[in-house]
Amino acid sequence: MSNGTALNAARRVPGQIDIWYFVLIEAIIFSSYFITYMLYRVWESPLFLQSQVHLSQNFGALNTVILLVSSWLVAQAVQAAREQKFDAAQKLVMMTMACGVLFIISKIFEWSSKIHQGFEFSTNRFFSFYYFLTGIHVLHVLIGFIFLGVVIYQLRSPQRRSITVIESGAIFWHMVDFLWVIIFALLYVMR
Amino acid sequence: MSAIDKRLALVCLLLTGVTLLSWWLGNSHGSHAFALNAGITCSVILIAALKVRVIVWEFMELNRAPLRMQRIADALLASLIALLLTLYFSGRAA
Amino acid sequence: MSLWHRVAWHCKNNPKIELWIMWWAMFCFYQLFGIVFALMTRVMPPPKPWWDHARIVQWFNDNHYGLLWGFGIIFLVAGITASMNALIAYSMTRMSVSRVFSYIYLAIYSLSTLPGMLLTAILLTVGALRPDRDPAIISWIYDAAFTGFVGTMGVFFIGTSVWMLAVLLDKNRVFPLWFGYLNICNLLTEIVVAPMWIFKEGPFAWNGVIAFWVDTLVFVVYTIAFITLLRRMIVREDFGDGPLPELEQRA
Amino acid sequence: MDKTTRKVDGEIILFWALPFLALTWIVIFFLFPGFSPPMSPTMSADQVAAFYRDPENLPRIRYSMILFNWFGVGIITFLSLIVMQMKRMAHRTPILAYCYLGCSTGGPALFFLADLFWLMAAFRPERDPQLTQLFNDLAWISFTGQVGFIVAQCIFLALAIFLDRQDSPVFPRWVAHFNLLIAAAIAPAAFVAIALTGPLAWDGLLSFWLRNGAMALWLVVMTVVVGKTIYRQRTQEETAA
Repeated sequence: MSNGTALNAARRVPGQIDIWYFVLIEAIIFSSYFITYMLYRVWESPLFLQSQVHLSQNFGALNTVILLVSSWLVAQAVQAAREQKFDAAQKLVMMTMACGVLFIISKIFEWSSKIHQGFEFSTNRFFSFYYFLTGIHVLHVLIGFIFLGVVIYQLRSPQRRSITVIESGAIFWHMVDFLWVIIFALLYVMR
Repeated sequence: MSAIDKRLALVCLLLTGVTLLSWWLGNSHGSHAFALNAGITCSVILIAALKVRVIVWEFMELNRAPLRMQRIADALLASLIALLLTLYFSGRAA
Repeated sequence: MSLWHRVAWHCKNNPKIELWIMWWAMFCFYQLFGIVFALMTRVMPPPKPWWDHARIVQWFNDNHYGLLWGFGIIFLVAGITASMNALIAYSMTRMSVSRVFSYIYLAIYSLSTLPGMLLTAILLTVGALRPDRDPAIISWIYDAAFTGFVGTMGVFFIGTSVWMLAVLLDKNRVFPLWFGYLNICNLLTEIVVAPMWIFKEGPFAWNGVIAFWVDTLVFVVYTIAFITLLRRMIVREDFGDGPLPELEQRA
Repeated sequence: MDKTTRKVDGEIILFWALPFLALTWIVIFFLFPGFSPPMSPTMSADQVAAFYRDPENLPRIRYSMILFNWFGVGIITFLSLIVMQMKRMAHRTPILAYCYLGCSTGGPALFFLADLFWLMAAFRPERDPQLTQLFNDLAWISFTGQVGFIVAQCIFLALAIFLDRQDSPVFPRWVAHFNLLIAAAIAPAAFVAIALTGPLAWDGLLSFWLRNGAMALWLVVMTVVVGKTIYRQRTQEETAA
């Protein structure tokens, strides 16, 4: 890092530059959601704190770990693809997808237990934000499956195997991961 | 296991450890803990920022990307965190 | 050469004149749309969903002439939407994808004008038409107009998805890849807006920070992007000046 | 190709459906009591309700609007015939035909909406007069004010004719000028809601008589033009075959 400018020539953009524009715009949009959440949280602080009691910290932490592991797996997959180990890479992406499925299943469990306890989307402001943020995030997980599907499709045939496309798919998946990290902090843990 | 694989595994371990730390922060004060607590909030948000930065740098491989991209990413993350914390503390002050 | 002469010259000699006319029509339509909806009728940003009857009647009275003249303009120029749909559908015929994409786009967006824009305009015009109408009915018109305007989602959702798919599959790179991804952002806004059917106040209501402001900003960025990119597409288009290929065959 | 069924023959059948459709439109126009003379926008809610409750009017409103519901959208067949002719023109892109096609669904959909509002107003005329008046207003504004697609259609066709640069163009030049003239005559009706009295009101000179007159004239003239063109096309295809 110290001689950064000297190294700049050797630096390269991972994946397509286009996916980075996309990540940038998504990050900005989600930031606006987070800031809105914080604003309402400041205005209605007691309500948010009381409602937060009903969220399960364990579920939140478990979700985070699942996604972190999935991110790790897909990062390994990219590495394997670079080393021409395409079968291993494919398996790793499959495992990533399995983690994603696990995440969604745990989310459905969590939502249904909340609904059973009588907390719905329109119950109060905190739960509106809770269902909104987790819902839009799960939607990104679903879009992530499409990206990972494209990655597997690339890995399957020797004619394709474009490293750039594989890296781009992984970058999207990592974005889903880091968005969840912030959602976890804001919804579950902060006071 | 290559050097890169080791590094990725270490990163994942670090992230999981930090997650467990914030989980402990959220749980450690018992059930009557749901009161305003600037210490917890501050550390949790900073931990999240650290995790985001590590994911972006190590997993998304921004550490090898052109400097301009790194600067934009850092600026965005820093301003989001700064804004969130400012809002939080201005709300407490009011 | 004066502007008028230049325009006349292009009409006579520019082989891309059909595309340019459509592009300029689209460009002017969005300017006009902005002026009418934001400045004349005050529909954007939308007024509050929690107002009582008296306040709603007052809103209609405050904007009486703005609504009537503004939507008169919209009624007059609504047909221009066809030219931009045609231009975008044409852009898809230039891609390495099946024609079905342009046909779907054309069909969906021909439909979208009615619920997405004209129904609101008709309702608000009728609301402003008779200030002495029963306030309860005026309030019904108000709700119908704004929920319909902000809450029309499916046509844009499916239409954007189709365009996205075409851009991502295209090998000719008529549009850059990032625009394909930007389509995902735009179609997500159509999902994010859904809670406005449930909430009457707060960030998810029809004037809320998330359901209206963030979505509108994304839409504006998206619109500016595709207007610019369509212009670039037309500039790059190379028809040459010779006779049309079909005509040579016929001769 | 089979001599007995040419592609253009189907178009000719569609073309000859037009006089029948036009006949139904004339019947609708005279059957609907709200058109002769056009209902005044200044009528109070009670007067509007009384108009719909009148046993003389009610069946005529219902049957005329049911007919309109059936046959109003028939105009799309004719508009599509024009699209086919536009596709024969010497253009570099199909974009003008796409524009026309887009408009040809938009315009009739709005007429259809007006028809539905009229039928809804007549369905339960005994309800609160304010509601009957609301449906009546919605119907008249949708029927009279929604000229955007028709105006755009005329302009697109005119543009297409101007850009059709070949030795024997599909339509003669004057058709383009005629369409622009019709567009200008129809345009003022967009501002129907500005006034409840005077030429712009929905029973006024500009919004009702000029607009509907212009549309009728357009229909007659374009029928002749399109008919001639289709038959000429058939002769050409016969000699080419």
